[in-house]
Amino acid sequence: MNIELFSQYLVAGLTYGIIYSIVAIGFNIIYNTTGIINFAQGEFVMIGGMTAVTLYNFMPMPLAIAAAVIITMIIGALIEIVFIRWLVSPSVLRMIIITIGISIITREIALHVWDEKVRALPYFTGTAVTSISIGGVHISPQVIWVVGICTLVVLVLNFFFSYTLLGKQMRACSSNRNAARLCGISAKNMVTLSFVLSAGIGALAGCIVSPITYVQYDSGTGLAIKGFTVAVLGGLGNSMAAVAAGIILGVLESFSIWIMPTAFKDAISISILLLILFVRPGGIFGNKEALSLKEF
Amino acid sequence: MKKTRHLQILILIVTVISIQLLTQATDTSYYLTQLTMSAYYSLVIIGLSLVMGYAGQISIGHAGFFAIGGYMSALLTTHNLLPYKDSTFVLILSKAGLLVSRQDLYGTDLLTVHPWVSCILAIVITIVIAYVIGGPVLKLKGHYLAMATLGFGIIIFRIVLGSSIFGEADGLSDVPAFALLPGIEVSGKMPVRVLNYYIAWTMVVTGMVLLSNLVNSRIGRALRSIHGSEDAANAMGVNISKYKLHTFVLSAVFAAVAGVMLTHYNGGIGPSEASVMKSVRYVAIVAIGGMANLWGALIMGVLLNFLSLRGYFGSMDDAIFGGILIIIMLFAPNGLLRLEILGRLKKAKPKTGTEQA
Amino acid sequence: MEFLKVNNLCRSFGGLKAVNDVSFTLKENTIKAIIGPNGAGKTTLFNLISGFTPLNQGEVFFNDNPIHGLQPYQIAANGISRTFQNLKLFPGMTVLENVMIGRHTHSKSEFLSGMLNLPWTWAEEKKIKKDSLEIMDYLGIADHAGTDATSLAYGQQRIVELARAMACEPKLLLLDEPAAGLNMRETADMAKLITRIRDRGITVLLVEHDMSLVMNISDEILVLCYGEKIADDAPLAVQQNDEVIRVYLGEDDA
Amino acid sequence: MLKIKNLETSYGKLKVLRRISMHVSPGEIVTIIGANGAGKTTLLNTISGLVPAASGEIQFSKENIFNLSTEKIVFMGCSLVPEGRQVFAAMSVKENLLLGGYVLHKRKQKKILDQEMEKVFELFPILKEREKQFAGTLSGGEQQMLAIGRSLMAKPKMIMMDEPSMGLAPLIVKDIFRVVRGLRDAGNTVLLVEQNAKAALGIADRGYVLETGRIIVQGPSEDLLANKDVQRAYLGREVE
Repeated sequence: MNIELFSQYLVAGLTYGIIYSIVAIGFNIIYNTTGIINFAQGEFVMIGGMTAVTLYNFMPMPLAIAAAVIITMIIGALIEIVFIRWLVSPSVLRMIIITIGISIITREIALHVWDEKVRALPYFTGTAVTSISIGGVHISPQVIWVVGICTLVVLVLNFFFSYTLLGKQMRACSSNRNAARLCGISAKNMVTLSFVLSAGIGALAGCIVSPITYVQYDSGTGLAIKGFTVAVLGGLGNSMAAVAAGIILGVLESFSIWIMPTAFKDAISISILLLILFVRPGGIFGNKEALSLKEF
Repeated sequence: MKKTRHLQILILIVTVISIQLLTQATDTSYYLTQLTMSAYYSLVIIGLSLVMGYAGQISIGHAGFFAIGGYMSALLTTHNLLPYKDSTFVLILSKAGLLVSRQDLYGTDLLTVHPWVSCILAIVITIVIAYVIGGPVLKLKGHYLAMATLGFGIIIFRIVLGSSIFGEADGLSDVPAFALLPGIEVSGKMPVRVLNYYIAWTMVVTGMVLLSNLVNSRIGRALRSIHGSEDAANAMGVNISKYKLHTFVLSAVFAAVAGVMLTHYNGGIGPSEASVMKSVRYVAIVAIGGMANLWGALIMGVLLNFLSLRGYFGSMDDAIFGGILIIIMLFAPNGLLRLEILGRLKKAKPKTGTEQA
Repeated sequence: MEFLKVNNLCRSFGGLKAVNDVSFTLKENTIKAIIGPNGAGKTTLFNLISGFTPLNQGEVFFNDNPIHGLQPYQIAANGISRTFQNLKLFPGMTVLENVMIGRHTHSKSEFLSGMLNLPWTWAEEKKIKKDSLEIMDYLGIADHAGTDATSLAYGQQRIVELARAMACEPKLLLLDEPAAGLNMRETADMAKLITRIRDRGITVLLVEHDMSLVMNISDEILVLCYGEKIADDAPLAVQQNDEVIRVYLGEDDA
Repeated sequence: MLKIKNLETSYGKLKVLRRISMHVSPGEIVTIIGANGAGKTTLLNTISGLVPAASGEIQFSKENIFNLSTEKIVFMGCSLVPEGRQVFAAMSVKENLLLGGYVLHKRKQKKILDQEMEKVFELFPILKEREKQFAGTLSGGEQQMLAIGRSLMAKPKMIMMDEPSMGLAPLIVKDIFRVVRGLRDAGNTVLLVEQNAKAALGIADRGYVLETGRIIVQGPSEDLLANKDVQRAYLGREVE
């Protein structure tokens, strides 16, 4: 085995894995406050990426990314307010179907707005061929951007949930919605906020990853499935574990190319998902006792 | 109860015949092509209605079963076995009369599996896969079940899209006609259009008879009880996991049969038949029809597929299905064609509907 | 031979021992009540016997056959039927259909025969209907046959659930708080009903809060507290048991 | 303080509360007793807005709170300690209390918030000891204290408690009831729902007996304790 090739695969796996983790964290935020799996989570990533690419034509990149994130957050809020907020204790089946519907509509609108073309932001620094050599391994600077920004996002989120009152309110809502309401916390606003947050995180992921993976109107679904796999792998609702699970999945997927044709890369990660669901639905880091208390 | 069931089937048969006569009279028999295709899609939908509405389980992977049926049949009836004609296996098959010789479009000689054999094989394979997948999948609930079935669908999609044996993005074509009986063949050729319309609808009528019998039987009652409360059903001696699994397999067979027939009718199959969007579309139609409502599913299945196939939705095809899904789930989660709603209208006595899973 | 024999049942949730080393026996054709404060593990004990909660340790024998580790539907097929504390009727089904589900273990039609609507299934369906109506008649709810079960009054729903459980023709009937939510008259009626059921040759094991009901009808009473058995005796003896008074009935300072 | 007139609540077609009328005056402990499923929890949930009411009137300190949102009702000073405690299990004791004081935080009364926290710790010293521990790791009794403490943090005008003795050991139950009595002695108003009728009537000023959604008996605690029907049905005592 060639050490350099090995490292390249490892880095590629790491990059994708971190992106999957970010999508998974988006899933977890909404799941924690509402108990809903938002099947349209991948669409936030797509909208973020696409909007940023379009805005980049009119403004400098940092501004374009910031604007794209804010626009996606607004879209997230709108989706929650229009489709979710006013439903009184909807069944899980109903919520699944509604979010699937939202994902389809979003994709179709994106198709009409942006057509089928594949787009990408330019590399944040350097070009596609620039590379930094670290210990003999050539790494694209974009990878460093991805890793850096994602780490920052995770840290900021962690701080937000642990130390701010708003974050605590959200955690209270996810722990026990009625008890939170009895403390005077508006559960409905927390739900909207969770959509806004996860839309923003998804959009940011879409922006920073687009130079490497490109975005297209339908790139959301694939990412959503991977993100969900990671979320389940780490134990639904557990964002810290999602990071570890994401890296595991990314690396596995990356090395699977050695034994399988690239076309089956997706099939690999989905098989992992199915396997995990069958064998250990609480996730590899999840605890069985806690899962048995959850209603599915 | 039994009488209404017979009446419903009778009305269906009369409608099928009158539509054919009507198209003949108005010289619009080109509609029959889409009506035939819609009929096959409806088979998938009524099967799925059994799973979703009666057993209360969601499946966002039913296009996978349709594709397994269609692709297996297409593969076996188009894969040329001539190069292996001297191998013992092929010799045995050929001795047993399971193979047929024919020529393809370019006049090359082909030795392929007989459509009947391929059809049966396709269904057997579907049953095996449905059992293997259904066993663990149906232990899951809610989001996990939805994601697992979705994952299954995507795996099938990726496999047919990524394997050269299944023609990758082009799919498989040049699938021969399927002679059910001498003189009765499933094919999209013009001269047999009317015949095929009746073949397809005979299958739908048969499917409806079987399923409406089933839902009105002891099993149907048990399925509804599972939907109502798994615990209570279990306590009454209903083996819930077995019933869920059997229902799942049965609906997979309906999907596979539809896949086989439609592939022979169209002369080919492409990966889009296995796509997630197709599965979602089936779910949408079942939801619109009102979940536990076979007739609603059938009517909506034929109507929406027909409109879609005729191109009425244009480039908005998928968007329209997505939109319908949301609107139905937001405002009428029990479907548009619920008999209770009609009954309620008759009584003109407004009641608040209660949420049902 | 023991009718029902429960040996050293244990079950914990997290660190909490919900049922801790509980053993008891039940004689055929008697009524036995399980009482205890909230959270004493009464319902957990029920769920262990009926197979809804897997047990950590212990054995359950029914007519000398081990039934621990079986699935609830298998236990039902063995002749043990149960009701639930928070009514679990099948919504959207009529009272008759609810009761007909109870006949499930006594009928055979399967997928194939159901789809083909074979003639013998007609006779079976007729028989299921007739048997169900008979039980409903016995319990006095035959008039409601065509009503949506969940639209009945609470007390009526309890009886429908009872009828459904009776339709299984159980040898042992487990009743989880049959009088919960019933007013005094309904509770008295329920007590009469339970005695009648016992007189039909069905053994009854019940969990109940309502002391008046328990004291009047049971032959034996098992008292649980924090998952442990603290008494298992005839009603009068239990009432005078010091420990029971201390932890459950309360000091009688009147 | 609280005045209810002809309150009705239903779940779907099932009527859970029927024409309930009752009141609570400032500074008293009022208890509602009744069997499982009689509608006690529904009554408290309806008052606090968790369950929508069908019809009737609810007034809290002279203001109409009928079908107001839970959050608003809490802000008006009507707190509920829910059944089964329902603490935020994955958060520390201190965080639980902090969230309980969200009302004060929102009113920018940071100082009062700190004072209240001190008062709660005074009332339940054990909570001070466990300040940093996750609420989920506390024992049942400690969780109940935390739940009560969390409600007190909002400085409510009236505190409602739903079965605070549920699932607790007899000794702890005594402790809890002592605290409830202490609250009243400190000038608080308490509406207490209990299945442990004897203990509840022991500390309450007045009581209501709820049966299948109706109030069937009401009056001063001593009267209820002496009432033969109540004795037979809820005090587990045979009356000759």
